[in-house]
Amino acid sequence: MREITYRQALNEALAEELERDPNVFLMGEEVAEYQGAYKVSSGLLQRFGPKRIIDTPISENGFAGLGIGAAMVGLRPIIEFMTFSFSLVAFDQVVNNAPNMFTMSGGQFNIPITFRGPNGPAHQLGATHSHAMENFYASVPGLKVCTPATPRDAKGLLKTAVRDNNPVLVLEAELLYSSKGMVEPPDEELLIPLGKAEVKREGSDVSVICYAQTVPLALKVAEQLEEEDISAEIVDLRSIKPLDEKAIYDSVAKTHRVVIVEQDHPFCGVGAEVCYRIQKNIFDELDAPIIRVSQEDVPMPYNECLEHAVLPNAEKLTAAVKQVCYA
Amino acid sequence: MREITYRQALNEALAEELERDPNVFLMGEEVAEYQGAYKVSSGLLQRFGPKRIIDTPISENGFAGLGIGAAMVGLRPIIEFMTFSFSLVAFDQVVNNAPNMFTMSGGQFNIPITFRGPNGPAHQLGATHSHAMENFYASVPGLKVCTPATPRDAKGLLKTAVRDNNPVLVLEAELLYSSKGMVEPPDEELLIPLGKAEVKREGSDVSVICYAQTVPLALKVAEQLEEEDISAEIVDLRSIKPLDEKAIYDSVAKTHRVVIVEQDHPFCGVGAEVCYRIQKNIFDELDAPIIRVSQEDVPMPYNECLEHAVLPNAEKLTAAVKQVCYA
Amino acid sequence: MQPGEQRDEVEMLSLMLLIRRFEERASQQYQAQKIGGFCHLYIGQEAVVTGAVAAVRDDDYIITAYRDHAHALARGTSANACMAELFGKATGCSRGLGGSMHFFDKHHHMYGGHAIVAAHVPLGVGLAFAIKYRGEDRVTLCFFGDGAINQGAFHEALNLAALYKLPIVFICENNLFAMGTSVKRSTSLKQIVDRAEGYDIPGEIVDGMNFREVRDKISEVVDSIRKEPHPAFLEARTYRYRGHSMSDPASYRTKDELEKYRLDDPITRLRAQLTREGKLTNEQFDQLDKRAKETVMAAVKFAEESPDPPLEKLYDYTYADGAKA
Amino acid sequence: MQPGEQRDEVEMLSLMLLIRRFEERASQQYQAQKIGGFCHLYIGQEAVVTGAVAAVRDDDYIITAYRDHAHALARGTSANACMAELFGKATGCSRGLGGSMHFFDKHHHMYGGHAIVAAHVPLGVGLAFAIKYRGEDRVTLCFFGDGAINQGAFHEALNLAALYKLPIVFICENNLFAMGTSVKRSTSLKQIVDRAEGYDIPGEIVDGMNFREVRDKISEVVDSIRKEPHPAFLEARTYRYRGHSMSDPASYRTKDELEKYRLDDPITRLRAQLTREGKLTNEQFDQLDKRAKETVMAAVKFAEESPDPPLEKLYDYTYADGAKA
Ligand SMILES: Cc1ncc(C[n+]2csc(CCOP(=O)(O)OP(=O)(O)O)c2C)c(N)n1
Ligand SMILES: Cc1ncc(C[n+]2csc(CCOP(=O)(O)OP(=O)(O)O)c2C)c(N)n1
Ligand SMILES: [Mg+2]
Ligand SMILES: [Mg+2]
Repeated sequence: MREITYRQALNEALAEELERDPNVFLMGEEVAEYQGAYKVSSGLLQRFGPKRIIDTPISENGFAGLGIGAAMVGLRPIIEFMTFSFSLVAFDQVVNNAPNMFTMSGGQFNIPITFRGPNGPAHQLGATHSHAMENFYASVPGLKVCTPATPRDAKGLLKTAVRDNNPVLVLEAELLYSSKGMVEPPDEELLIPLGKAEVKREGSDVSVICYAQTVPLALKVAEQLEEEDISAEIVDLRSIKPLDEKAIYDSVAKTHRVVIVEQDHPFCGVGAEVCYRIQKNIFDELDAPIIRVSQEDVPMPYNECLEHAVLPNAEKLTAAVKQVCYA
Repeated sequence: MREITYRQALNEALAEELERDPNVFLMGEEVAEYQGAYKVSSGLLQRFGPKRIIDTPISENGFAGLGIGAAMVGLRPIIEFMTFSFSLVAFDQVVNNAPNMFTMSGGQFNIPITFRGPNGPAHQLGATHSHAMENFYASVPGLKVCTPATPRDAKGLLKTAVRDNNPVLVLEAELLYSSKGMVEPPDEELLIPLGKAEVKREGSDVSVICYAQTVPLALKVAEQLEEEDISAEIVDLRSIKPLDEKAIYDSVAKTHRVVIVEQDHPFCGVGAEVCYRIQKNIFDELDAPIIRVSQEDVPMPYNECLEHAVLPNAEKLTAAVKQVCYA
Repeated sequence: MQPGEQRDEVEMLSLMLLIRRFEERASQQYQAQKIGGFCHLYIGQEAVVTGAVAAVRDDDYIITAYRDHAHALARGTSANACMAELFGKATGCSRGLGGSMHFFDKHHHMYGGHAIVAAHVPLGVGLAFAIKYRGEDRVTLCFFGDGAINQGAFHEALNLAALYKLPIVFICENNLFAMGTSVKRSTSLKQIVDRAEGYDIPGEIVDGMNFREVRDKISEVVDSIRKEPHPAFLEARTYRYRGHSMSDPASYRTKDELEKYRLDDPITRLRAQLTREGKLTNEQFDQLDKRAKETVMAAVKFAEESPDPPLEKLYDYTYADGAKA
Repeated sequence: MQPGEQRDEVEMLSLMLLIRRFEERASQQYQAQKIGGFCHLYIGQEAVVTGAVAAVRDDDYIITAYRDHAHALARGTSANACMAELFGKATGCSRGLGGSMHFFDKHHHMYGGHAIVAAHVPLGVGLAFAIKYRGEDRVTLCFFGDGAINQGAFHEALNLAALYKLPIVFICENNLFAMGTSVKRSTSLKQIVDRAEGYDIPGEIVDGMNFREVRDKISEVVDSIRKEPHPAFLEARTYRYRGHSMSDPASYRTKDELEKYRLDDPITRLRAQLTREGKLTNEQFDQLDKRAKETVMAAVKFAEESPDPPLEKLYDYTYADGAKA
């Protein structure tokens, strides 16, 4: 194991999959000559050449569709959205072509494509650039969605996504690109299965269910709560779809109290689905209502204080935990 | 009161609002000369002329944006999507421009626009044409979403939507276009507020929360259940956003058991949000877990039997009600 | 077909007849409610896809919009599989899951059948991308209607194809209408083909009612592409005799207009050419037509007797590895 | 401005100076972390918007992309309100809620500041639609970058504008790059203006470093539009001296290229023209520049001292009537 950044981890995953399989290529805006808007694809053009690392015009719908078409005949495209807010202009391709093809063709055409890029509010980018798209995409049958929070998960999930025979979205956390963590050395193959959550911290009083940018937030809050004698278990979903229900229920059966902390818009957000499943399947384990901490239900303001107030944050999460613990 | 169809009710609403306010215009594919793909705009071109009833090319993103621009300077566009599945190609305009403008401009530009058209699975149209978009759009801060189930609601909600100073989506139910119901005569102004649910049938054993196409389904099932001595209260949400929480809680406080029947994809669907709010706010009123009946989480197949199996249907709803009633 | 070889014209006529008879029968079965959903007929336009297919190899790629029955039949999908698909049966070319608008046939390199206007044009570009990526000498034929050219997807796709110099022929089947909207009410140009210039893509107009003209023009274009990959654009001027879909009375156009085009019928035309040249007798034609009708009747029977897709497999078509999300 | 009247050129020079000094200062304040998010500078391109604004009336509509500071300033939004917006303050032109990419000023008919590439082009067409709907003689100026022309939204918008004959000037600010991608790598055409032909929209190229040429060309186009509404397309060839945004070192282009354009600086050029014509002395120029710098310094002070938007109003900007969904 060695310590690398989330960005490096993604870069390694890309390089390893490009190396392994000549059908894999990376396409997107500024991925090649510019080395990636966020430098995730740094060095790849130099290493794999312009045939496989491909710059595009600003035509997300076009190149998302191009990728899906190429996948119909067995290529394995990795399509980068500079941020997932820009996937809104490609929404039809991602939602109506990629996931429906396998069904519509009666199983003849599967679409082994990966859509990836930073997702969710970054810092003061305003309403148009701050969407967290996980609830949208997880809602669509036929898509898979994962949301790594650590360098190790980023590498392992991205590699698995590229090898999956279905369309997978890897929603990266821009604010975590420079964060560091321990990851297996490059000669040890690291694949993390889709649909497996991970308990990032054990605890006994409350289950805090989180993913992506809210994982470090939850871990920080858990430490503070420890001082107040509240023991929080931190369950990182890692994949939104498939959802690891067992890991969730195991934790809830232990703590009987749940807070879900998510980065998306609240209405019909990921936490709503998780909550529904918990209450439906292990209603009797719950000692208190489930509470969610998410974005406030307003378009993201630019002003920094207001942005902070809209985002899930430590104050809100702490208050929520205390509320479910009646502390 | 007289009996008219849902289609006629919408047509009357359009005509009355066009008549009332010269800033209102209707734009979309085939709305004018063809009289509407589903004849909702029948006769309007003849009555209001081509300046106000406007045919477009197949450019949903373009004309949705055109409408938003026109709304910035005070026009009140009604934009028809031939079906809401086609709003996927206009998603960026509806999600990133319409609802964000008021915030981003610091309150200078509100967008008084109505997007309307049939939504949700119709009959054997297959995976690309069967999307129910309510959970997507309700998730977006700044949008309002309503889903009329009866001719009266269709007329009253559409008229209110056109007068609202914000972007409102009126998600019509294609399968109900020819259904009939009692509606106030044209000389009586009919406005139904957004955010008000309606109990369509009183009951005491279980609250069945529904909207749009699932309302007639729920009413039918309620009648059958009556014979088995289960008294179901049918709560028609009418608006998804704003959501009438009070009406929901009032019903649940009475019945203590809830089934939500919805037409959208299940993952992060409308029912998940409703469930979250119920358990959070009136947890102690619940005598059983909430159960949802929605589409199955698969792309819609063309085959009729399979389509029936994917949709919410009477068998599934009956079973769900019995399950929450432990009957 | 091998390179250089020409498809037999009598066979191609026979194919047009099969398409025509298939759709007439489909229309009837739709009215009898054996077929659900939307159903868009290609009757009148047969020379376009037949001419196109006659100009390419069996392993070239084709992709089209929702008016797709003919494209599958032309590619070699059996009438049985096509009719069964309309009936929603497990034996259909999309196993009964796609329906009229979503015909697929992997074996015959028919990549659909796509129901969102113009959304398949980027897919076509992707097929062409894969050809070039692998250094193959195939081409992609991407068909779409006149209504598709005002979608953003069309625009982005053409620019990408031109930029990357991909082996694709964009074939606009200009039947003058998108539902009830005539081209002049939808498109700010005198002729559609001019739009190709905006991407520096060579474009030409071809008489879509004339099998030979379509075939020859596409052969020429495809030859050039195989030598050095690049995109090309063809506007095929054609006409649909029926309404947009089964529910459209087509009252937006005159009987005269329709009659004018009927006189130019692609089947009648190729038949006349072949007869004039002594390659076909009336008896032979009648024989071909009889065979087409029989094939289609047999297809109806096949479709009727075929089973529905198994209900217990409902969840098996969502993810390729059968994983349930 | 009244019809026929010409804006004073010295004032326009002064405006360009204000824009330049404003952005230099913004750059510095960004580095000092007083400004958050993305920040895209217009330095080098000033003649485009200044020339454009000099050619239209105050009540004409303008709309642009995210490189928008200059457009607001040119329209008359105060340096105070602009700087305060960058600082995210309640006194900003968007009340601190929009930020650098989302400047709005209703009073000055500045309809934003839009951060999704090309997504505002349909909005511009909507503004023009409203003009025609109401029978007014205004025009809409819709600015966008060279990168925007490969988005579907651009394409659909141009076709709609042409079809409905709307009073709009599409102004492509071609600064040769979209982030690190040069036009020749993004666009399948030798010159951008040729794309206008694909919509039957008249197009012209104008030297975007030359205030007078921009003004005169747009005046001409706008005159013609006011007489009989129609769309027009202008490709303004220009250059941004800075990187795409504050975080871009712009290593994709050479120093030589930058220096070549700097020699053609729009401010230097107009200054030289006016000096040559005896309309401006060096002292007067220095005075103007000094005033611009002072205005900007005062704006920084104003922004610093302004309050944040009130936290308790967080929910008041979601729905126009204050309704909480
Ligand atoms: C994005 C989108 N918008 C609208 C529709 C509805 N629709 C289906 S076909 C059609 C007309 C298409 O006309 P054209 O492209 O000329 O093809 P043709 O039907 O003439 O073969 C329309 C509007 C759709 N399927 N997709
Ligand atoms: C749909 C979309 N895709 C990508 C981006 C990211 N992005 C912002 S600006 C930009 C380059 C635009 O270049 P151009 O249009 O030439 O304008 P310029 O920056 O040169 O003024 C890109 C790719 C975006 N904002 N929106
Ligand atoms: Mg057509
Ligand atoms: Mg540029």
